[in-house]
Amino acid sequence: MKFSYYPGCTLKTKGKDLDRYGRLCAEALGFTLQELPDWQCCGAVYPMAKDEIATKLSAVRALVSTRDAGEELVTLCSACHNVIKQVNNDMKTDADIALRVNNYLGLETPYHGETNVLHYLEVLRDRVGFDNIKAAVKNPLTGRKIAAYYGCLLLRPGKVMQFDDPENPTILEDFIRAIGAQPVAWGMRNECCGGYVAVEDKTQAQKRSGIVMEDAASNGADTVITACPLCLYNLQKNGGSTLPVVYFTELLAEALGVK
Amino acid sequence: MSHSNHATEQVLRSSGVDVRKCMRCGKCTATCPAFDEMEYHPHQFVYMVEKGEIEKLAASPSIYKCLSCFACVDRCPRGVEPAKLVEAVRLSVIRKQGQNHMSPDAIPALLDEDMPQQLFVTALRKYSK
Amino acid sequence: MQVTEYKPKIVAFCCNWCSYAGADGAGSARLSYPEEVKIIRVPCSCRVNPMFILRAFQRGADGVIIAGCHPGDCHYTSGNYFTRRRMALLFSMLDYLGIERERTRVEWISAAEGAKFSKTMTEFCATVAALGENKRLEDLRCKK
Amino acid sequence: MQRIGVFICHCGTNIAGTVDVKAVAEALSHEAGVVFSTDYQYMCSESGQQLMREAIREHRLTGIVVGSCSPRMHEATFRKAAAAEGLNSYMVEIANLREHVSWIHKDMKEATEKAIILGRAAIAKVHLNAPLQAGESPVTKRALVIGGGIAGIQTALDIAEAGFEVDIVEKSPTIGGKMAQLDKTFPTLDCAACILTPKMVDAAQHEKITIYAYSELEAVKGYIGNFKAQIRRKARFVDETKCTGCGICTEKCPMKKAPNEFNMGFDKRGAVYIPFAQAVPKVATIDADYCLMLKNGKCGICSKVCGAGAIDYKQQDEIIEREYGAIVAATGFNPIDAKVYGEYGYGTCPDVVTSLELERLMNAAGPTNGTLLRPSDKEHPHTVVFVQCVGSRCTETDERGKPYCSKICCMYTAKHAMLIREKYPDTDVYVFYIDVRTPGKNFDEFYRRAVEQYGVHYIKGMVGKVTQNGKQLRVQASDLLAGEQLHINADLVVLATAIEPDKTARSIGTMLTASMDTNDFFTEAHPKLRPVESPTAGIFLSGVCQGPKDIPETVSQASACAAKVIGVLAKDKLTCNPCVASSDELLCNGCSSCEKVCPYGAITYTDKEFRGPNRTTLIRRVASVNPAVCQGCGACTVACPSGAMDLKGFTNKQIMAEVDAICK
Repeated sequence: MKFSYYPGCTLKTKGKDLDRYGRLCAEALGFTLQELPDWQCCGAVYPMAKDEIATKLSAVRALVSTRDAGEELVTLCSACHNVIKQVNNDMKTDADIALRVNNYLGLETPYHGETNVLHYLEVLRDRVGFDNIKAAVKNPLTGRKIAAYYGCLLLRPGKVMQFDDPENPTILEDFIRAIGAQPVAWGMRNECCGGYVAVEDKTQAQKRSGIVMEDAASNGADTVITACPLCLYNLQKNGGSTLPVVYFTELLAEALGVK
Repeated sequence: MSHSNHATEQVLRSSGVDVRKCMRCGKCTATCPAFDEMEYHPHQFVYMVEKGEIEKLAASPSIYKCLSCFACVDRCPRGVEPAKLVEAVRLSVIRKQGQNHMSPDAIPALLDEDMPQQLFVTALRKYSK
Repeated sequence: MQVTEYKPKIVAFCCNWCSYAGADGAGSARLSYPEEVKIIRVPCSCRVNPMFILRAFQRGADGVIIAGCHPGDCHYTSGNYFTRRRMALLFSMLDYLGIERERTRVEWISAAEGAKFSKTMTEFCATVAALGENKRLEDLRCKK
Repeated sequence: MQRIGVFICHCGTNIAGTVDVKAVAEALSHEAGVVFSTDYQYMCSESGQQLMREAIREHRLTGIVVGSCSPRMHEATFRKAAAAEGLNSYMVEIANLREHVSWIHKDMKEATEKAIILGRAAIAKVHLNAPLQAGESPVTKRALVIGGGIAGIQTALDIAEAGFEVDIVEKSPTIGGKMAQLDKTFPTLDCAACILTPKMVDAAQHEKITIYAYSELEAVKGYIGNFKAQIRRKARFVDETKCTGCGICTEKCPMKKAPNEFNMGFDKRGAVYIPFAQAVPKVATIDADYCLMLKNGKCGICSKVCGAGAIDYKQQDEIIEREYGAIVAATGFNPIDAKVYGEYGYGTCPDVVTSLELERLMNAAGPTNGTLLRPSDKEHPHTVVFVQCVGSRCTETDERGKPYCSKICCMYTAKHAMLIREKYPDTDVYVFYIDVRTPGKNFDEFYRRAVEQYGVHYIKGMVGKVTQNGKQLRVQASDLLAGEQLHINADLVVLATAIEPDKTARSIGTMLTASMDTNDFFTEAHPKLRPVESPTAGIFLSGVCQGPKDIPETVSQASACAAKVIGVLAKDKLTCNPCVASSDELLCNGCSSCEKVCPYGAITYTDKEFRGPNRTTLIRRVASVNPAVCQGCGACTVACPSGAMDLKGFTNKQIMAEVDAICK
C-alpha cells in the first residue's frame, strides 16, 4: 500500500512527533507514505466563503499532484485534513469555485475533486484494519485508560468529512482498544478546544480547554490523545490540567514497539 | 422585511447561506462554544442578516470570537450554516483597507514557544487580509 | 382596404382534472387571455396523441399547447410523465420538420392556477403571433 | 346521421352580456346535422331542462350540444335530463361558453365568433358520439383492515356494526398498537388502556370481525369490489384455538433474556410470551430467535406445562387467501431511531430516553410499576428536561430528520410534564420548544394548565448538546427570550422524537398500488375533499399511515374511513365509468405496449382464436381491458402502435373532429 502524504507545516516544526511516529508506524504496519514534492501550507483553516479562491489554491495543488501521481492523499494533521477535504468537496460540488480555481491554475486537465483524501486514522481503520493492528501490537497498553479527543476538525462538517458519526464517533475508541488500552467514555470529546483564538484571547481558550480536560480527568482518563497539534497545544497549555496529552501516533508507536 | 442593501447581498453571496430557511429554533446558539464571548449569537447573525443589519454585526467583536468549530453547521436542523455568515461578515470588514483585526507585526508579541505554526497562520487568515 | 391584424390559431389540450379546471378558474377570476386559444378537453394530458398535434398543424393551427397536472399530481398518478417524454420526442421531430420549437409547448397548470393559465396562454399567443402563420405542415387541400 | 339539438344558455347576463347568444344559435343551426337550435335564459333551470326534453321528443334528437357554463358545473345535470327522455346521457356535449368565453373576453364580436367555433367543435364531436353503457361489477361484502392499532380497530368495529364482515391483519402477536403502550391520554388524562382494551375486546368478540394477529399481508390482486388477498399467518408455535392464555408457559420458560418490546426493551420477557395482560388474542407466542427448543432442540418445558396441549414446535407459516370488496390501510407509525441524534446522548447516556419510552416508565404496568425511576440507577429524577422537535421540521435535505411536524409531540410533552409535576412536585421540569402547537379542542387550555397550575418551565429555545456528567446529564441549551445559554444538570432527558410511517407501509402501498408521498405516508385522493380514500379505487386510509395525527383525530378518521368502506360494501354492484379504454382485437398485434403504461394494471393479454384464411384458425395474443379497473386516462391509446386501443367518450376520431372544427 502506497499513499501520497501531506504532512503540513506544523508537523515539520512543533508537531514533529505526530509526523515521526506516524511514519514509523506506517512502516511497521506495511504501508508507505510518499511525501508530496513541493507541498505548500494548506492555509491552516478552511476558507468558508464562496468568493475566497486564492486561499483554496494550495490545497488544490496538493490534490492535483496526488491525482497526477495516481494515488490517494493521506493527511495526519486534523486541520490540514479538514482544509484539504473541504476544498476537495468544493471542487467536486461547487461548479463556480471549481471553474474559478481551474481558470486560475491553468491546469492541463482541470481538477474536479477526483482525489480521494484519507486521514491516517481512516487508513488504519479501512485499509489496515484494527484487527490487524491488534495482531501487530507488541506492547499492548493494558490497563491504560485513554480519552480520545476528536475535537472539531476531524468530524465536522459531517456531510463533507464523512469520517465517522460526528456526534457519536467510535474510530479512536476502536483504535485505543486495538492497542490494548481501555477507552474512556466522555462527553466533551468533540467539543472545541478553543482553537485559534488562543492567540488573541487566552481566557476563551482556557475556558474551552479547561472544560475538555476536566471532563477527561473526571471520567478517569490517564492520557488524552489527539490528532491535532493545535488541540494538543491548547489542551496542554491552556487546559489547566496535568493530564498528559499526546498524539495518537505516539501511543501507536509505543504499542507497536517502534518508539 | 429588509431594506436589501449591497452589504447584505454581499454577505449572502459570499456565505452561500439561505437565511430564510431558519425556523428560529436556537439550536445553533444552544450548541455554540463561544456563546459567552459573543455579543450577537449565531441565531442573531441569521436573523440580523435577514433584516439587513450588517453594520451592527460588522462593528461587533462577535465576529472575531467564532471558533469555526462547525457545531452550528452540523446541528442545524434547517441546514442554515450560521458559521458561514459570521465568516462572511468578518471578511466584509477585513477586506477593507486598514481594517485588519490583527497585523502580522503584532504576532511576535503574542507568541509563546510551544505555539504551533497552524495557530498563528489560522489567526492571521481569520483576522487579516 | 383595412389590414386585418394577424391572429394565430391556437389549440390547447387541457387535462380534465387540473388544467381544464385551471382554465375555469381563470374564467371565474375574469383573467383574460386571447380568444385565439380554443380549448379541447381530454381526460389526461397523456391522452394527447402526437397525431392530434400533427393534425392541428395540418389543418392550419399556428400553435399547439398541452397543459396537464404538475408532475407528481397527475390524477392518474403517472400520465403527465408519459406526456412529458412523448412530447419531448415529438417536438424534436417537429423541429426537424421545420416547425419552430416555439409553436409547441407543454405546461403544468393546476386547478388552482387560473392566473398561471391566463399568463401562459397570453405569453404563448404572443410567441406564436411573433412567428407568424404556420405554413410548413399545412395541407393545402384543407384550404377553402 | 345524428339529429342534433343545440341549446345556448344566456346564464342571465353571464354569457349573454358578452356573447350574442341569438347569433350563436342562428349560426350553429346551419351546421350539418343540426335540426334544432335555440337559446334560453337559464338552461340549467327546471324550465330550461324541460325545454330540452321537449325538443328531444319533438325533434327526435339523437345528440345534444349545450353552450353553457363549464361541463365541470352542469354536464351531469344535462346528461340526467337527456336520460330522462330516453336519450343516452353520453350523447350530450358541452361547449364551455362562460368560463372559456364570456368571462374572459370583452369584445362581443370576438367572443361570439369564439363561441360559434366552440359550438362547432362540440357538434363535430357529438356526430361521432356513441351511446355508452356504464358497466357493473359485483362487490364482495367483506373488508380487509391492515393494522390492528386504534385506527384499524375503530374502522373494523364501525364496518362490522353496519353488518359487514371485516378481517383485521396485524403483524404483531396482539392488536392494540401504539395506544396500548401509552400511559395516559391528553387532554383528559384518562388511561389509555382503560379506553382501548374494551375496544380490543369488542373487536375480538364481534361476530363479524376476524382477527388475524401475528399475520402479514403477502399479496393483493384485483380491484374495487373484487380484491383477492393472501395473508401469511406466521407460525406462533402455539395453537391459537387451544391456548387459553393462562400464562403458565410464560412463567416457566427458562429463557428470560429476550428484550420486552412492549416495555421498549427496559425489561426482559421469556422466549414464549404474551405481550401484555390484556392482549387480544390472548394467546402465547414463541419467539424463535430465543426459544431453546426451536434453536437446538433442548428444553420443551412450555410444552410440558401446557395443560391445553397448545404448544406446537412444528407449526409452519400458513398462507390463506380471502376475498374483499374494500381494503383499509391502517399501518400506523413508529418513532424514528433517536440514535441518529448523538448530540442528545441517546444511546450513549442511559438516562436519555424517548417519549414513548417514558410512557412505559410511567405506566403502572410498565417495568417500574408506574414509579418514575431513571434507567441508569433506578433513582427518582429531580430535574427532567424535555426536548421538542427531535427530528421533526428539518429541512428537506436533512439526512437525520423529517421535514414535517409530527403534530402529537407538543401535547404529549405537556402531558408528561404535567403528570410528573403532579406525581412528584419536588421535580423541576423544563420543556425546550421552538413553537408550542396546540390546535385542538381543549388543547391550548391543557398546555396553559401545565405552565400555570403545574409550574412546568417552558423555555423558547433548543437543546444543543447533552453529555453525561457523573451521575447527571449536562444539558446545554439556549433560552432565546432571555438571550442566554443555559447549562442544566438534569437527571432525565426526554426526547420528543419525530414519528414516521411504519416500515411495512411502503411494501403494502406497492401491493395495493396506492400512492405514497416522499415520506412514505399514503396519499389521499383529495387533500381536502377525499381525505380518507386513496386515489386507487377501493383502498381507504385510516390513522397515521396518512399523516401524523393524535388519538381523537385518528378515531374520527377511522370512522370516516369506515363510512366510505360501508358505502362501497352496501352496494350490490358498482357502476363503472363508461369512458374507458377498449381494444379492437382485429387491430391489436399483442405487443404489450399498452400493458406497460397502464398505471392500474387494467390490461391483460389473452390468446384468442380468430378465423384465418381458407377456414384456418389463428391463435393471436390480444389485449383486453378490464372496464372495472380502467380509470380512463388514455395513456394506452397513445402507446398503442397499431391504433387498436381507443378511449370511449374521447376517441381519436372525436378529438380529431374537434381539432378540425377549431382549425377550420
